Amino acid sequence: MADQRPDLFLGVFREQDHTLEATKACREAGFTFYDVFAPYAVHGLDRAMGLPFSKITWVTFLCGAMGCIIAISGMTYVSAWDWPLNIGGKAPFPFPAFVPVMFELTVLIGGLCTMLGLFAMCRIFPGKKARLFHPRVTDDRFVIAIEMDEDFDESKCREIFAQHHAEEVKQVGPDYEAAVAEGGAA
Amino acid sequence: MEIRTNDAELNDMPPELRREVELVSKGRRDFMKVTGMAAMGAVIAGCTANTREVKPLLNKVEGVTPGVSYYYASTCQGCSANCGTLMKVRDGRPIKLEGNESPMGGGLCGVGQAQLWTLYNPDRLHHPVNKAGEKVEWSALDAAAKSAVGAGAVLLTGTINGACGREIIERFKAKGGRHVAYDAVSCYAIAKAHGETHGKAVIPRYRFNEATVVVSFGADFLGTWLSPVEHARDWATQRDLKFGRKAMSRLLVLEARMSLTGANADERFRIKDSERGAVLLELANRLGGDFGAPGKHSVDAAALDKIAAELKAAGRRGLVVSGSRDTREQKLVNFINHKLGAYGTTLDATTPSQQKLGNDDELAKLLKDMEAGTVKTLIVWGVNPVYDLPDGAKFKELLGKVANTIAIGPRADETASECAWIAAEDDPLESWNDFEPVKGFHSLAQPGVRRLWDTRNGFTSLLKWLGDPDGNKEYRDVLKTAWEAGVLRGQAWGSAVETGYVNRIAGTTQPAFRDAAMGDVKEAGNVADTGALEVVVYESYNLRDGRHAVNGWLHEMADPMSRVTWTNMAFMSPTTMEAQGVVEGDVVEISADIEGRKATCKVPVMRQPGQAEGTVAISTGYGRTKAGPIVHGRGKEEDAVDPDLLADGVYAIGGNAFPLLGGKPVAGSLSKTGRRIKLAKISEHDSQEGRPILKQTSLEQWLKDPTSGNQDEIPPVDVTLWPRWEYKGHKWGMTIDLNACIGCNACQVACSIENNVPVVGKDEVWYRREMHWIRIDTYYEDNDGSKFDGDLTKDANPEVGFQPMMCQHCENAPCETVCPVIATSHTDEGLNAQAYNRCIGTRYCANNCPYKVRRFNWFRYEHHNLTMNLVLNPDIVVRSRGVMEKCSMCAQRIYDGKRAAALAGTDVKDGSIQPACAQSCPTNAIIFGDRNDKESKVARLEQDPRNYAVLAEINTRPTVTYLTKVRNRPPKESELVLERGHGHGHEAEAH
Amino acid sequence: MGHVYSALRKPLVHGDKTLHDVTQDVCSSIEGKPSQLWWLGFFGSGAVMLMFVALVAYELYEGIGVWGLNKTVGWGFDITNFVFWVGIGHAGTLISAVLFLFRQKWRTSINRSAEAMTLFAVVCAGLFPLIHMGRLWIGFLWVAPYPNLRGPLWVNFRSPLLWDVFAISTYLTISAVFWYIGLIPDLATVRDRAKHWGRKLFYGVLSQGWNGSVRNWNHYETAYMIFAGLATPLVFSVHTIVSFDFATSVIPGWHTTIFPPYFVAGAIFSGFGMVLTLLLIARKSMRLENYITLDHLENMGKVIILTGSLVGLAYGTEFFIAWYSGSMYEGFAFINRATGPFAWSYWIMVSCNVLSPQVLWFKKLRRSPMVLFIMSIFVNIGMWFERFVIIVTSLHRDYLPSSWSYYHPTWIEVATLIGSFGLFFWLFFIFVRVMPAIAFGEVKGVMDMGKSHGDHKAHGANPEVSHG
Amino acid sequence: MNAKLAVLFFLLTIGMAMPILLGFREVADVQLPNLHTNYQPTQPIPYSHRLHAGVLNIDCQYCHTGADEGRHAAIPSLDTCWNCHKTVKGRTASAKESIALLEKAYNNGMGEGVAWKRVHNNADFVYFNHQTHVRIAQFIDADGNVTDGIDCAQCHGDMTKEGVARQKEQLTMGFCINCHRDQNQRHEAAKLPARAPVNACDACHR
Repeated sequence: MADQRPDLFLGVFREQDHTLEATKACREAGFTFYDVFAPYAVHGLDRAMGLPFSKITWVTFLCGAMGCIIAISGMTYVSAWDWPLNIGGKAPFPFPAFVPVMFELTVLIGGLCTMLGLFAMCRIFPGKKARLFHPRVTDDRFVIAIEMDEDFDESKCREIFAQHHAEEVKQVGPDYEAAVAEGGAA
Repeated sequence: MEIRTNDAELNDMPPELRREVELVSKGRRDFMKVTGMAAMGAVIAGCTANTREVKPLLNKVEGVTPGVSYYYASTCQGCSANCGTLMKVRDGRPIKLEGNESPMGGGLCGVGQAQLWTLYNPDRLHHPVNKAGEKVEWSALDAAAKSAVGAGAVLLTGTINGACGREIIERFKAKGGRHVAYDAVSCYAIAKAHGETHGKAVIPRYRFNEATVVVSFGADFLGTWLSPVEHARDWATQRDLKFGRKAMSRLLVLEARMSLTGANADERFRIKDSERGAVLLELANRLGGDFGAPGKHSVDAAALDKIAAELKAAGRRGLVVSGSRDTREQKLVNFINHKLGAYGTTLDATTPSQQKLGNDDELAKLLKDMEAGTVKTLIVWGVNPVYDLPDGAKFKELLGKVANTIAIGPRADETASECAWIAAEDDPLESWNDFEPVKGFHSLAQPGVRRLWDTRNGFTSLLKWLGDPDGNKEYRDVLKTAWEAGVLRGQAWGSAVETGYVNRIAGTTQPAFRDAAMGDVKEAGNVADTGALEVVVYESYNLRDGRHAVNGWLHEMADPMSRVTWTNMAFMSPTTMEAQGVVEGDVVEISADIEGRKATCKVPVMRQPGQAEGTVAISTGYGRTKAGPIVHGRGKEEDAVDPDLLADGVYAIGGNAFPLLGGKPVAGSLSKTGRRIKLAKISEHDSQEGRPILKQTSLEQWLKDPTSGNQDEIPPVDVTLWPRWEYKGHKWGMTIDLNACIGCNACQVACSIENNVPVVGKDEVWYRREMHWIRIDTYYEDNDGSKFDGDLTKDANPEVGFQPMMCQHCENAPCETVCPVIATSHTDEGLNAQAYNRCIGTRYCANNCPYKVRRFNWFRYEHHNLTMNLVLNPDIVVRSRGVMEKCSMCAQRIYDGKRAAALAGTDVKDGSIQPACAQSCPTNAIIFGDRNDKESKVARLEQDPRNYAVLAEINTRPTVTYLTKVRNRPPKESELVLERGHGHGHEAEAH
Repeated sequence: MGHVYSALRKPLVHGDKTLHDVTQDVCSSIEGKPSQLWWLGFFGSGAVMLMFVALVAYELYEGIGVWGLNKTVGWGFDITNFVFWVGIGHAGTLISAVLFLFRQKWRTSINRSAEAMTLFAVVCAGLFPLIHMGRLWIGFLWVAPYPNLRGPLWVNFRSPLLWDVFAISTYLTISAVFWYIGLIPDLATVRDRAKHWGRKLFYGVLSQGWNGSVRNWNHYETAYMIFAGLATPLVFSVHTIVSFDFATSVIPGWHTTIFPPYFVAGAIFSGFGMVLTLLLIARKSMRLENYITLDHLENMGKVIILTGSLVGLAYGTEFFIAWYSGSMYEGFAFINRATGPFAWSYWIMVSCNVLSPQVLWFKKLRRSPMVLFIMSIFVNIGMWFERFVIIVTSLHRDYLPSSWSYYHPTWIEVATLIGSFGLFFWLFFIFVRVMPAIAFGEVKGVMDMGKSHGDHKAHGANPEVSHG
Repeated sequence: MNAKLAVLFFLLTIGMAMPILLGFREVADVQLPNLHTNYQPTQPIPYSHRLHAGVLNIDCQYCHTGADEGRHAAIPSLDTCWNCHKTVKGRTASAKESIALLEKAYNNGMGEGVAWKRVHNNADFVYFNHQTHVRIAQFIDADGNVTDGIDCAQCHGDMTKEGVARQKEQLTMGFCINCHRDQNQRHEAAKLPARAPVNACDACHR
């Protein structure tokens, strides 16, 4: 697989505004983004990259609904079906009493699944080795990584990067798994 | 060693008691072997979890099935009343005492039921001992006693009234011995007065069921006087307004302290004991006597006129009783009763009470003889004179002058421990005996269990010492022979044992009244004032004369008036307390100079609304020093008494009031010790704050409008989100007639014993953690029936109401809804069931109970004593620590009743199932039944306009309901004659 | 996409900080050797925590009877502490989630520690219902609806206590998740700065290979907003359900429809009080004045006076309704609160919760850290007593006067309460050593706020902006 | 590679959680004595139910007399055994040995007795009455046949096929309550009064 992947062309930036502008410029130039890296959530950067809205909302919605259904069906089974006991003279199916637990289970299952969904969508998990394109990308550096595919134009790219105050511009080989620094000290 | 509990985690605990049934079935006389085997099984089982051993008997006992309870009739020996009892015997051990219906009554008071504790309390003598407390052989003791008994020997006992018992006493006398009987709380004055006025020194039998007007001068006949259970039942028949009855009797009480009888009075006057003679004299004057001018007293003339008029109107259905120890006062009482024509109806001197046969004059003579050194041998049996004589200290001294002293008794009490020998006596529940509480009424006592230890029947001991051949027989055989000769008159012995009594009551003409005897009564009406503080000593409701000081159940049975447990108190009215400068809990020393003798008693102060000003009332029974570890006021043995208190001479359980007992009203003085102790109260608040909890009305109002007192300001609205549950089969319910409840606490003790409710000790009660499933709420009310504002200094003579309160088994139970684990839910038969083993102890249910009837096991309460554990009911689990418990309406009895009906192939009959509280109630105030059975009493009472549910407005829909209390408040002049037609008494009898 | 903020806004971060400075400032507290003060705090609170453990062990061994509860007052310090800690636990999520949804950017410097506080407070809170059970060893199992050998016997979903079980455990879980999700990018930063292999491993595992990818940030930000959206109703629901413990009962003083909003307002009030206490300590001791500015404090002061007044209004409303209902029991319950044997606790509550926040009407006092600190302590005390008043004074005199009683707390109960503070602070001390106490990932995102635009080379201080 | 690791991790998490979830029921109930199916302790005398109840066809209640009369079925007193074994001395060596043990234990009513090991141990907090079940209850089997009294084998298994007594059923609350519910349903179907308590905790827990 690795040999089929194109090389990456990296630009390292110090300011979020420069990164944002450079990203926009790269997109206008029609380059394919491998990814952009930022130490914090820069508003608009994802849209500048042309990323769609995250689908994780669906995970939350469906799992939350599932939680609610589990709650109401489970409680109905337990209270009204399996053993309808006379508790305080109340009916075997006291719906108002079920509302709190329905809500809590909606939130609980929805929330937990959102977390798992996030990990799955981000493809992160405990023990995963972080691949950093700059040692300080989690501190104060921004990195734009452009795939050097057929749409790529190196000179144009260099120009864009330079125009937007890139601190460093470099190319990493197709086997970039080994080329990039792994998580560690700066 | 633990008893098995409902705790799943403790299942590897030894199974000896909950499972002893397979081990036990040798019948009730082979007990020792059984306990031994049980203990062995426990040791084995304790080693290997989940392996339990079952050791069957070698030979099956015919007619006894393991795990099945059998009832045996016997006689209670808890006090002098000698009520009939039924012993519930399970696998060879009695586990419950109940009242035996007989012409003498039915029901059993708390004291009587608690006798099981005394039986199983391992703190009694296990063998005969000498003065040093060392074990001796029976042979050695017998040899010593035999040489001492004979001419000149004195036998000092309490009342012995049985046919066989008296015959043996005669044999003792025949050998030259002398018998002296006395009662610690004496009624000798009544007998002596009758000796003078009627020529027969007897205490008449009082028939309260015949009386429409009762005037009591300090006789607490509903509490402790003579035969309280019988009197209470008789009296209550005249107070019944259920099922169409429209009339009720009047009770007027003139007394110093607030007694249980006073609390139930329709009209109550506060007089000091020193005024009593004067009031009696004036009343006698108004009823045809002419005994001269009385001394000063506080009852105004108009009130006395009314009393006299009421008595006159009642005529032979009137009754005056007095608890006075003054013979002249009693003669005045006799005079009044004679004038009313009451002899023959409300009191009967021809079939007299033999419940108190003590003779104080002979006791005084004995003391003189002992002082003179003429008594060589003294056998003390069944009494504790060192403790209960006013001058007990002197008696202790005099014992030293007697050469041979022998005690017969189950304990090394204050007197026995001063004697050279103690012949360990059986517990009454281990031995045969007979009684004749009323002339002609013979009652048998039989053992419920084989002797637990190496003890002996007291009569057998006596016979042996007399050298009588009967001494080598079983006392049962002696008894049988004597009964066959005198009592049975051809009736089979077996049938007598089965019923427990033989009734030969036969009245004759009443003896004539001798006016001549009234010569000296004027002095009785002119007693000198006792000054600022008159001392009233009375018999306590639980420990009585002190013999029950070993009994934890009774220590924890609250004083009905003050709701205080584990001590006696110096009761004073709030005004007197203010005058004396003391507050509740102050330990004070009450001292008095009685006929040259200095007497003191240290007790904490307690306020008592309604007590006469300038009096202090102290109960007897407390302050025992040799009654075992329980005198420390703890449920647990290992906890020592507070050393500070001991140093001060104040036992945690009060002081001995007997020294303050005088023949005449005693002038006392009070000094503070500077110490204040915490009083362990079951209830802290006296007033119901104007809330409609104990609803009441007056007879006058009720006759006009049967719903009076039971009209809600805001009637409960029946709002519900959901359809009601239907109860198709049985729907158990209970109705409590507040008119009948006298607040005696019998139900509370019955419940505790039936349901294995633990005794928690003084400190825990102080924390308000008593475990009683049923309690009697005592509420004080302003005399006009209005709201009692809680300011006790203003309400000098309040009215009192008692309300038994237990789980109300609400249909819409607030407790059930809030339990997260369904430890409590409603049964198909309308009961609120609590599954202890499911309970996780959040206490939410108890918080949410508007009636506060749920009890939490704060600790693992004491069940480590194997012998004491024999009293536990095997049909009920012992609850673990951390578990909520409460009244189950005696579910075990309900299922037993249903099973019995199913076996008989019939429906459950109304009245065939009785919870322990209802069974024990002397006045039948508690009625249990099936609300779905339209013929049942509870269902019929639902229609009674007096029927109400407590806190109905919060829509809990309790299945326990109450009937409004109706007070027969003082009638207006014109209404003196109530409905007192003929046939009234017969109607009462029919009940 | 602009972050063209008005220059009139005050900066949220003071001082002349670069992005790296922020990282450096926050990480230094967890990278260097701990200060003596930290050790003192750690061991001090640890000792109190051990006392807590010992007392709970003693209570479980002997029985609930070692507390002063009785047949009438079945809940005392235990449930008071529970509600108190749950209340404290509300501010964290509120600051994180609600302020996030309302785009209150000033939250960023305090939300991390507030969330941690939530978590630890809920841990403390959750312990009390557990240890107050008579049979804890089975109780915690039996409240769970699991298939068992008892046939069809499950649990009672009608019981507010069971709702509590679900509410508290959900709240704890979701708060922890929310907190952890927020931590991941910061943990990645710490990981990348780590030199020791152990730290690399520890933070490496926890940060799950986060590398700042914008593709991940895209999901992350959506998920974060979802969590904020879930946590906001959750935080309101939790105290509502806690209030149901009382509101659905029949006891006068408990049976009150005002409880849900009243409890939520009280929870926010007490939570902000506790956040303020902690922040003021942290601000002073960890020199975070540049991150936790006076403006932050003033904002919190405003929230406190708002919620304090809401609580005060609730006190008044309760009395009005008790009178207006015409129920003698209800009326008595409230008169008894103010004049009965426990009146002392009622008046402590009123003076701490209603009277003391009134000083915050004055801007000068609102901006004085000392005044705020003293006030926050009052609020903490007052809110503890509020729960005590609700629980104990309602129970000790309810319907039947015969059962009225006083509640004598034992020293064990008092010490258990103190011990729970030990546990709370002990956890907090561990937290500030182990986790980045300020969400610097978020702080960096708002650093531009209120700063002059244009100078991209360095974020120089703007001379026009006063530093307060 | 990474995806595989992720899957592995999630499986591990779930794998660790499952025993905890399953453990809930075990931890709570494992100590109850009533769960020991196939519990067959060695008895002091290897009494064979198969021989007595099976081959010899002696009625259960000939020995366990209490089952009909009260709460406890009860282990028979030794005179019940001796009644026959006075004369029946056994044919095989093992039988002779066992009867000799009995003789020694009984010793004409003077012996030490036999400490049998209990096989069926209900938890202590459960009240169970044999009489109700054996004498009063009506049993309807799956085919609708009505019998008065419940056959011992319903709970104790077919002892005529066992040697030394052995526990067959887990005597749990679920076992009891499910039977009660089934019976009530069958009674209702057969238009007979349904009397087995179901919604009544106090029938067994009091």
